[in-house]
Amino acid sequence: MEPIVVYSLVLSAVLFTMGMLAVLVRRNPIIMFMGIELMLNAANLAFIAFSRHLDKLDGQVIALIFMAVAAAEVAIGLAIIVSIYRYRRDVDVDAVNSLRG
Amino acid sequence: MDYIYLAIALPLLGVLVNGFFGRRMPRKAVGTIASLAILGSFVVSLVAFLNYIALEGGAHTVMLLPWLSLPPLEISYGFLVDGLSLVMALTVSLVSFLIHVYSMGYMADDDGYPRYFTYLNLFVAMMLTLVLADNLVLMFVGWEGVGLCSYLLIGFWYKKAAPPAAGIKAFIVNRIGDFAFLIGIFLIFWLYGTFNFTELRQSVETVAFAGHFPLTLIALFLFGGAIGKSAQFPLYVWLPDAMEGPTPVSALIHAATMVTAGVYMVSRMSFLYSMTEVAMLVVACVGAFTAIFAGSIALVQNDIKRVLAYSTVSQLGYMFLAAGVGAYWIAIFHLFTHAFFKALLFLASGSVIHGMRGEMDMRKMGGLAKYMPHTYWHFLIGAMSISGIPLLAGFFSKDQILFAAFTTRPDIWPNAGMVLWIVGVVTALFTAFYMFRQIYLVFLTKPRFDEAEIHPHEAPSSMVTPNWILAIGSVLAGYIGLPALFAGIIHMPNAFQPFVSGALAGGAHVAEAAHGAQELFKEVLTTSISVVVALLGLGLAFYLYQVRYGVTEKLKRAFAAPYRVLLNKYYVDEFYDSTFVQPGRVLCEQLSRVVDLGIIDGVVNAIAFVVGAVGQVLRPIQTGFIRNYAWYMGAGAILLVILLWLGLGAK
Amino acid sequence: MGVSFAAGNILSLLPVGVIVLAALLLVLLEVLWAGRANRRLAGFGGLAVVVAGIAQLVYFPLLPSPVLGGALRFDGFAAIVALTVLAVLFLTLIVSPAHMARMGLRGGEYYALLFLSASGMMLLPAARGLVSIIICIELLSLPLYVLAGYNRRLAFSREAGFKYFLLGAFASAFMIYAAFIWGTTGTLSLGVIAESLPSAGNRALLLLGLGLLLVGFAFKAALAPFHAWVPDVYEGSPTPVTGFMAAAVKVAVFAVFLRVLMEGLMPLAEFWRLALYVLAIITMCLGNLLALHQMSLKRLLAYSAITHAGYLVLGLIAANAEAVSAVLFYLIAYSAAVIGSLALVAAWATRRTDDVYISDLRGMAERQPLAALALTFFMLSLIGFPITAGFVGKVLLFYAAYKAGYIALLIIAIINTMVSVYYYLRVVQAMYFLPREQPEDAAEGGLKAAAPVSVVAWPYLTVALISAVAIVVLGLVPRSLLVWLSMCSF
Amino acid sequence: MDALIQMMANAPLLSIIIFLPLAGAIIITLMSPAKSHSIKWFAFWASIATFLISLFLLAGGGGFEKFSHIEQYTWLPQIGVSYHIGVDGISLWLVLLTTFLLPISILSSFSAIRKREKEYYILLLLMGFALTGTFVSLDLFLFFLFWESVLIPMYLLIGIWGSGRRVYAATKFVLYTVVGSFFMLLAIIGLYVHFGTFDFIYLRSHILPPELQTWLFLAFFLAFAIKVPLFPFHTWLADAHTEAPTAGSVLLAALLLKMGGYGFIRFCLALFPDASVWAAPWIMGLAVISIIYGALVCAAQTDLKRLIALSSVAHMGFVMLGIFSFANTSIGQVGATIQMVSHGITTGALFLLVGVIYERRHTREIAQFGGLASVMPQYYNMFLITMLASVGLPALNGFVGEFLILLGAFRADWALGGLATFGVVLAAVYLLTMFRRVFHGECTKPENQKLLDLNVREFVYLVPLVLLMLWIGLYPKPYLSVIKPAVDRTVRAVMRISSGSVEYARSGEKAATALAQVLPENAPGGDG
Repeated sequence: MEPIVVYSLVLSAVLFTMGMLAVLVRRNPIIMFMGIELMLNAANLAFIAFSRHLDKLDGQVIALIFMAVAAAEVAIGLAIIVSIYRYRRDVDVDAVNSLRG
Repeated sequence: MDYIYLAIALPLLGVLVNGFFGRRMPRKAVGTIASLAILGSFVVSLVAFLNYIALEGGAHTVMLLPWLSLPPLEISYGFLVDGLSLVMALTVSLVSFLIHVYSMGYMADDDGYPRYFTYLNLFVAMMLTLVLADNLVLMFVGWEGVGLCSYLLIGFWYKKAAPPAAGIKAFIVNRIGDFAFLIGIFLIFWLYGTFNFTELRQSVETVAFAGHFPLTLIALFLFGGAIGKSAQFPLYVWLPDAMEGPTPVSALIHAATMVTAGVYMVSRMSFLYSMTEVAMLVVACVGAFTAIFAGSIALVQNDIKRVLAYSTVSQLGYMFLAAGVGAYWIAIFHLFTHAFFKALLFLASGSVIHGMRGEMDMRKMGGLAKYMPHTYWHFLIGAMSISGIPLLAGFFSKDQILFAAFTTRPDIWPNAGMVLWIVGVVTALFTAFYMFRQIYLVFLTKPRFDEAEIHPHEAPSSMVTPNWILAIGSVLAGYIGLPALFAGIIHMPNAFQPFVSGALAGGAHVAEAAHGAQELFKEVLTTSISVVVALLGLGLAFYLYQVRYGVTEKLKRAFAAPYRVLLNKYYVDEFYDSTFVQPGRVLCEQLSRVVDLGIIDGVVNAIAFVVGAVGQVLRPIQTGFIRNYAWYMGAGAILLVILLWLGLGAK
Repeated sequence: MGVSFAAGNILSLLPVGVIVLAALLLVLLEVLWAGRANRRLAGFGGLAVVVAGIAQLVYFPLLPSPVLGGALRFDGFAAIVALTVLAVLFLTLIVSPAHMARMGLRGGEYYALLFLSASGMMLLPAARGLVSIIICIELLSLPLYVLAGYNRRLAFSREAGFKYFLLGAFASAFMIYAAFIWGTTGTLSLGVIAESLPSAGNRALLLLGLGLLLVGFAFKAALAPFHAWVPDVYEGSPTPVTGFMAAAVKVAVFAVFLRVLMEGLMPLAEFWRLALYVLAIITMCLGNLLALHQMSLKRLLAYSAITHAGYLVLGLIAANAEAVSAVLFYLIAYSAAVIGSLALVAAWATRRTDDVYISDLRGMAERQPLAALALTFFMLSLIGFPITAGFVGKVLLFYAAYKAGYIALLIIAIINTMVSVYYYLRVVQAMYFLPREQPEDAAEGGLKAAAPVSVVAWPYLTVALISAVAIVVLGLVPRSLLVWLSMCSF
Repeated sequence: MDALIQMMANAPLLSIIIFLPLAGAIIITLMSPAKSHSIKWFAFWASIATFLISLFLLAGGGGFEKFSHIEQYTWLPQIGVSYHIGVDGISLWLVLLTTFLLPISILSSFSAIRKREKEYYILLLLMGFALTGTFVSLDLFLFFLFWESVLIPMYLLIGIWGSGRRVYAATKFVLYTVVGSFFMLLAIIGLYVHFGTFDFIYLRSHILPPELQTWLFLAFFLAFAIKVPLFPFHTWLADAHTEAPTAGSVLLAALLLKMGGYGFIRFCLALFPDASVWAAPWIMGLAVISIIYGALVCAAQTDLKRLIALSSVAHMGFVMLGIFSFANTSIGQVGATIQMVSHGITTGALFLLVGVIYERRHTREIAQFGGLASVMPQYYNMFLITMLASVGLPALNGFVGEFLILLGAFRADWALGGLATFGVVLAAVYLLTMFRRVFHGECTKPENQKLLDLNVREFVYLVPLVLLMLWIGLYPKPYLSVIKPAVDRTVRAVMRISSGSVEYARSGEKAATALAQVLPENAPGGDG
């Protein structure tokens, strides 16, 4: 495995973990959502790294596709968050737990 | 006689008629139908008897229908006609008929008149089933059937508290005996493969398991049934209580017929008993002990019927004593004579109670001889007969029992005969004493009731007439089975023994015994002692209750402790109550409360509760917080990866 | 990679095409028929569903027909799933207008979103590569996020949409990390993966990728501990959406899950079997235990959905020929019960909560005997009582698992089934045994007795009855469906 | 008449018997709930018609050693399920008992049930449908279907028309039963996995290896033991019987419990002979505990219905004892089979009798009664006979079964047989005591003094039961001669197989080793 592939994979893992931590510890839904985006892009990075490693173009194509998916998610996600914000004027996720038990 | 089952069918018909229409018919008709049905039974038995004599000992079986047929198990409605069953059938139907007639007078004013006669007819049918059955299981049907009738009739006056309780006691104590009886039945089937008496006898005698342990076991278990039904120690306790029933019922069921079923059964199974000395000895010892035990209780009882009840227990003990020493025919003979005089005594006491408006305490009687002379004579004849006053029926039968005991020498305990005889003689003394004590207290001493208040009167003829017939029987019944000694003197051969012996085993040595001169001497000796003892008892009663009337009070004080023990019947009822009944009740309640509702249901409910509680405890994990959920997912992802890697490691 | 656009193949895209086209047209029509055009939109949608259904039946792919260069391959299995989804969609369309009207919601993009989601579900079982699978999952999920929060007026609904979206996106992020699978095997195409797995390089890395992929599936399939969103989302979503989600999503996701495991990952079976084994136990037990004390019928059904997901994993683990038809049958039976129950929930729901509590059901057997009977049948089917489809499904599923030798797991499943009897019967109990809240008033007569008798409107009742009949028919004569399923196995 | 018999012999008799009540139930659903009078009578006549038709089962003549009136239609060929029904000596009387008790329980409800009558009679008819089906199914899948179908109507009967703690009792009833039956389902699936069929006729001639038998046996055991119920699985019974409406108690005691006993003798013995023999001492032990324990617990009851309910524990203990008393004879099993029938009659009658006074006094507390004998003489007589039959008095039906069972059990194990015999004593204790407390003594309570005696309708449904008690007690031959061959066949097979003279099927493969020696005519898929 080329060093650049290894480095990219390590970076990808670090990004993924950071994204995950953002989701787990932050209370602002926008930040959480950013974390998720980070995770998605970490995966994309991994695809590209593997693309280099396997010497196949597929990985880059897949990364592109997933970027499109991520974009769709952003559109939906922001809309939902905004709609919540409209009603509540504050977007602390820990305030949203009327459904439980 | 192929129509012997009519003897059972007729009373059953009476049951149906009176049971369904009794309440809509006039009383006279009910009683008449019931009595006629029994008379029919008697006639059928009599015809069968004559037929049997004409056939010269042709014992035969009448098959009616199969009942339980599961080869190899074959049980049918089959009736065995032989000397033994005919004697029983005749005795039962005759005494029953007389008591039916008596009851028509005695129960004339009772509300439950039709019900009474329905039960009584049912009883006779069942009793005849018992004695005529050709196999053990059908016999058991009759056995339980009479028990049922006994239960129903003891509790006949169900509005009062005591009679139903006494009925239950009788039924349950009997069932304890039946439990043993059933086990005996099961053992027999798996050992011999049949319940039929004839076949059973053949296989027992040919397979010859003599002295074999299972055989002894069978005999003892069957005897367990007899102990219950015939009120022997330790299961006699129900019989005195059974006196709560109407007096004719006491006379019929609890004196003359049903309670002797055990003796009949042992005699019927004599081929089996005579194979096992141990069982025989047990039978004899239980009989002897019961005889003296019950006789001693009877000495001090004050209730007119209770004395007779204990006397019955005691006399039944005699019968088992006879059977236990191998003198089966004498046992049956005593059963036969006892049926007359004990029925007579009960009916006479019934007349007394009737005339005294239900008073049963002898301490409140006295001097009744002048008010009810017939009854006095009846009672006197019965008392003399049972006490063994010479030349009356009871004398001959009891005398032969004592003689048979005297001469028996079982291998395992050679002196048993002597011991049994001594016990028997002492019991005879007791018998004579308590019977004449009763005569004095009831009929001869000064009246101890308010003569202005109560006007004792003689019973109506419907009650007196049957009693006279029974009285005649009590005098003469003994003459058909005279002991060799007397038979020789008056040239009247013993007809009874050969007639029934065909159905019985053993007993041969008794018959032989009479031949030798030494044996004759022994017989004279024992007979004399019996006579002396009987007179002694009579004399003692005369002395205590007539000559020195009132001395008994001093005696009671002088011997306070023994007197109290006897009066309280050795505290056996109290013992049973505190040892079995009360702990049993507590056990049931504890089982129901602690085990059933507490433990078993508790475990079930606890499982349900724990599941529910876990569900409740887990609910907070569903916090509703998104970040918690995300944590679960993160942890889950790690868990998943670890689980996958575990597989890797395992490889 | 020969790209083939043979005519026969392209026709198998027709049903999905109709649905997608319908979705687009619905957007347009919503504008044209401005205002509250719920009924008309639903009617048009229904028509489209019928057309799509007929197309699916006419061009039933008895032989697998690959399209789009093998990224999709339509076969009988996919067709059955598509038909089930269409049926669920149709039933949802019957209920929706009435319910929307009662909740005071505009039709709007609601129908279009339903159709888009359905198109994702229909494509999902036909997808042949992990990429297309992920895209289909996104396609079915994204509209649902919106639909879950569609009733903006209700805080519950908003919360549901919010939660569903955040957690769903989170799960997607994991799933996309299946990159490792590609990295180690060089392919994401199901058939090819299976061939190249045995020679895959770094197994630990491969399994890491597999694990993250499974996270995504487990989330959609509601396996514990990825289940937490289910009760909240089910409870908060508009009831027809809940029904649609509970039935159709489950069908599509489990179908594709089974397919991925059996067609793509069989060489790794020993690994994921263990993992799923553990998840199945946790899921069944947790779902059941949490369901015990639920008061809200929707939430109860949500936990029941989790539990049933646990049972279905039995089929996934068994992964044998029997399991395929068993899982499909079970899904169909489950869908019928759940869509029927939720139709009745919708019927009885109050505007304030869009939900029904078990205590509201008291005395329902006398007020609404037919509906109560139908709900009883749904509950019995969910338990797995005989003469219902649920029973046949359970027998088939247990048979598959037994045959594969998972007897210990079966016993756990059986014990859980027993526990579940309790809470399903609570519903029956409330309807049949317990009197209405104020029986005294009713007995005294007077004006109070004239309390409104909630009449079940025909759309709800129709759906309930269709489902109930389906349950009984499938329970008694599942024969033809079984024939079909056995033909459509892969 | 001959022509009629001929016609019926060719008709699918069993299917008619099963589906006629169902058809009746469906027709009632179409009737207006307001017309309660016609609903009642329709239900009654539908059940009477079923009963009359079921009598034609006897007319066919011939023995019931093998299954007769067989009907087999493929149903779910994919999983080897067929609609396969038939009746033999073991099930014949249970089927007739069902069809016989159904009209009686309907008749007994006429005045007792006042609310939601329509649903009530529908459910009763459904019970008849499901019960008959259970007793004649020859396909395990079908059997399980009917077996579970019994549950729901009974659940509703208890829960809707019950008294007191009816909800608790109904829930307990279902949960208890379900615990067993789902395990049984697992075992049935297990059999299917091994043999690829649910067909009983096939399965009983292809026996699993002993170690596999044990596990499947235990699963079946649990289901049946709970239903019977065997100690310690009996606590559902008291609550369910006590709280159920009268007809529900009758059906529960008379028929539902029989499903357990029937299951043992039909399925456990035939399908798992080695395991049955292996388990026999344990089960006999539990049976004896049930007999003694049940009787003792009865003695402490203060609730009339609860007492009678718990007496079933003791009585069904006898049945279990008989079924598992393996010796070189089938006496115990024959006894158990007839005991099931006679217990159904006796206990059914007892519940009906309790229902009679419950309807008049709305209490079941024994202490609330006393002295009824003088107020209700006819009732007293009926109760007396029934109570004595329950005690096991010879010449009544209870004795026949108990005697045969004990005879068989004593052979198999004298100690347990002997202990069980003691149950005979205990039965007398609690029944007679109860009887005395209800009927004897002075009638002191004013509300008891004007109780009405039995009316014509009550007579009509009680008298047939009493006559049956006498018939079975006095002349059981017609019953036994039908039961014996079929039971014999089962028991012989068990003994042959467990003694090791027959080869076992290998697990998983379709065994070719039919038990040719034991059941020569037993080709797979066809019997008789």
